Amino acid sequence: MKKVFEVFLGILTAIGGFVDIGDLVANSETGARFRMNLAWVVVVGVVGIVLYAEMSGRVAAVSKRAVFDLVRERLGPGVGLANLIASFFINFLTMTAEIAGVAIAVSLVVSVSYIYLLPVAGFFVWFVIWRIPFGAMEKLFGLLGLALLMFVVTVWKLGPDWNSVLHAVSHPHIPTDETPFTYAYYGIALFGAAMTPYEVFFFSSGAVEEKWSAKDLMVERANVFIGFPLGGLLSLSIMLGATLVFAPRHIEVGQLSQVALPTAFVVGKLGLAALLLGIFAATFGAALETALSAGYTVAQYFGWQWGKHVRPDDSPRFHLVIIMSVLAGVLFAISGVDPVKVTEYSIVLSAAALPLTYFPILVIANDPDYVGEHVNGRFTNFLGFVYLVILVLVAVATIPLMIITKGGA
Amino acid sequence: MRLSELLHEPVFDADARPIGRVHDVRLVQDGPLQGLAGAAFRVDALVVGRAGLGTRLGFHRHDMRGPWPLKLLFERLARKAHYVEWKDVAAWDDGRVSLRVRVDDLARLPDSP
Amino acid sequence: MAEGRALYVGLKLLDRQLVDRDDKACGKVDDLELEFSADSGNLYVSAILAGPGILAYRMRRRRWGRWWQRVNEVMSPTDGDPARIPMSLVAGIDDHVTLGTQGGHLGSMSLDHWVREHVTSHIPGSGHEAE
Amino acid sequence: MRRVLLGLLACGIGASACVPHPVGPARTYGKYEGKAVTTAESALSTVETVRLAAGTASKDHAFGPYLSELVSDMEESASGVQGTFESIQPPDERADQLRDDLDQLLSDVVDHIAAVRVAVRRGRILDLDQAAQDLDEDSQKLNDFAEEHKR
Repeated sequence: MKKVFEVFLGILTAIGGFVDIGDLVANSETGARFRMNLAWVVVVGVVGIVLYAEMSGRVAAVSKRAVFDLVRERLGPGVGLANLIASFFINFLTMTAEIAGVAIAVSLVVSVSYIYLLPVAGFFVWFVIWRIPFGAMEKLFGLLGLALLMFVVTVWKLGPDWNSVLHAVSHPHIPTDETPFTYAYYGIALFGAAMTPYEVFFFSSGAVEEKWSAKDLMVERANVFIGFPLGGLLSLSIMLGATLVFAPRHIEVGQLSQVALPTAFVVGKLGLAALLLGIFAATFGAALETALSAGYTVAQYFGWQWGKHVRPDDSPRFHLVIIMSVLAGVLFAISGVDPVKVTEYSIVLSAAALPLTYFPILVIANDPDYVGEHVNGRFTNFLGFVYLVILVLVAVATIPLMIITKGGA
Repeated sequence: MRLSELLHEPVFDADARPIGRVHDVRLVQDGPLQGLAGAAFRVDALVVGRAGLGTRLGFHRHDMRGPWPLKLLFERLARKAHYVEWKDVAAWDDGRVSLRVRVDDLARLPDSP
Repeated sequence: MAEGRALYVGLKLLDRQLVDRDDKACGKVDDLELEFSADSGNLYVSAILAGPGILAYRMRRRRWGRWWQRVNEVMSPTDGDPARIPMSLVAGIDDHVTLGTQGGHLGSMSLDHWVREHVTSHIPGSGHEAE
Repeated sequence: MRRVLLGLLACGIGASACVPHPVGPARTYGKYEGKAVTTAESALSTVETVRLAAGTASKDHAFGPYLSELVSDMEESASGVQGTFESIQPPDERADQLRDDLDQLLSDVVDHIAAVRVAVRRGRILDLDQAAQDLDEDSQKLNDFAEEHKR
């Protein structure tokens, strides 16, 4: 019975934890601009993150090794270091966006400019990592994140014609006032939002630290196979809400405050309050995960002691990296960058950097030296290779598309 | 001296023909007793050529089966590697490794260490 | 002499995690020291080298590497090369390298001490676990 | 090491891209007109957002702090859009005329959104209706402008 409860709780937190600022922004923007014509990308992205998270969770549980430990060992120190710098920088952008998301969510309730709330948000993110029992926090924020289901309520209240929605999703086309380049660029943004690499750094490091073993694979798979697709449905409901409310009014989404407007419009005050709580919880949870990931990646590359359960005195360098990252992220956000733009670039660059960490995981998931009998099956390997090809194509296309579209303008 | 100084060194055969760089080193633990871990590790052979990434990723081993397109690619790279036993090394100095045998007499990379 | 265990060093030893007697992570196998034996003429691994200077040196940043090593030697409480871990201190080699000693004095840990002494220990609560 | 440098370079490009930058110059009337249409569409988006917000407020579907932050965000966006447009050099006299027309429209939009913000902050729903009516007109004008100059 305890096991069933654990699996159930895991799935719930996986749903709430799936959506972060990247998904909120990308799905609202694309819904408003492209209607449901990019919905298929979310499906491709969810299958990708399920595949990737399952492999890295399995590798972590069986070999007791986290992603960046393996990256350096398999790719060598040079390529490993280039990989570390790229991954660290992109994770930093994501963390900055999440901290800004926390500050904005609070600013929408207390009506103080989010700029003043940024240092407070950053402080609490650090404080939770430094002092607060983390397991409980993770579950709490995962569950509070379920308030984002208000997006589903919004869509249900809007009552679209489901047949035409299904038709639009399954017959995508490039809208007449968009170019193939902007279509592809926003497709990559959505893909990167669904397949964020920090989730995998965090997931695999957590599995190593919680001393998962092959026995825990059942729970891990339930979280991934059920939780992530449900999280993907939540993402699609954000997109559909934007399609129904924003697109007919020619509204472009450029501010996080706009994301909550469809819910306020159709559901009302209570719905809006719940949604803002959900956005706060989802971004705060993701801010914790990205801040920890900053420490994980560096510490695992250099072989330092790391972990959220280790005393700071026993892992000073790991904690120093986190402190410096959060501080730099807050300063970067205060400097006047547009949080929505930071989010966009973080998800697009995430997509471009995916092969760097995905490739070693795919190789190791085939290596009996690491995972013994738990190597990839034929089907997983087929999908795994197809995704490797997709990820490489995306990585090659990203920077040119970014230049051609001037960042999706 | 350091292992990293041996890695990436260019290798020349008995006729002074270049045959590639050192990509990996095979160690055998059969030296004199050293302490807690047992016998000392002896440098037994060099992997020379373009095997770098292939062996580093483990694709030359038969128990690494998938994904087959990667396996095919990296196996092919690994097959281009030469296997040089340390006893065939004449000298290691001036940033180069010289062999006392000719390239045609060298073995291919064995399947497992 | 019987044929002992054989391994490819790049695959099974370089870049592996170093763990001390108390299960604490203390750096990576950044490089190995090789030494010719006087009697047999064989080339043997005599020590594991670990530390940022060693890594920089291995990655062909030799001047950085030497500079780091010098800083390390100044900061190190013990005499001798702090980055050098003689093979006699190695207790086991599997997917990580276990040392039969405490990692605190290793060259790869000097930055750890510095950060603890000058930064993290000044923040309240550094001695508590988060749970 | 070259890879590391390339990585750093990519990071630099990424970071600089996050900072808002002005639009490039327009050398022909056609180019200028294109930028004017994009500007009108962006302004339309803020106007429509505020109208939707006003509709939400009149149904009592949202609380004050949220509305006031949302409307100030839109006010900032609208004046940002106007500032960017003004910074583009018009290439000829025909473009000067276009610039004056749209600039007037944009000024109205910013003023009317500001009026909505004031009404929301003071909790006056009636004033809000009045200000929102002005925005209905702005919306129509921006729409017409975009349609007329779209090619």
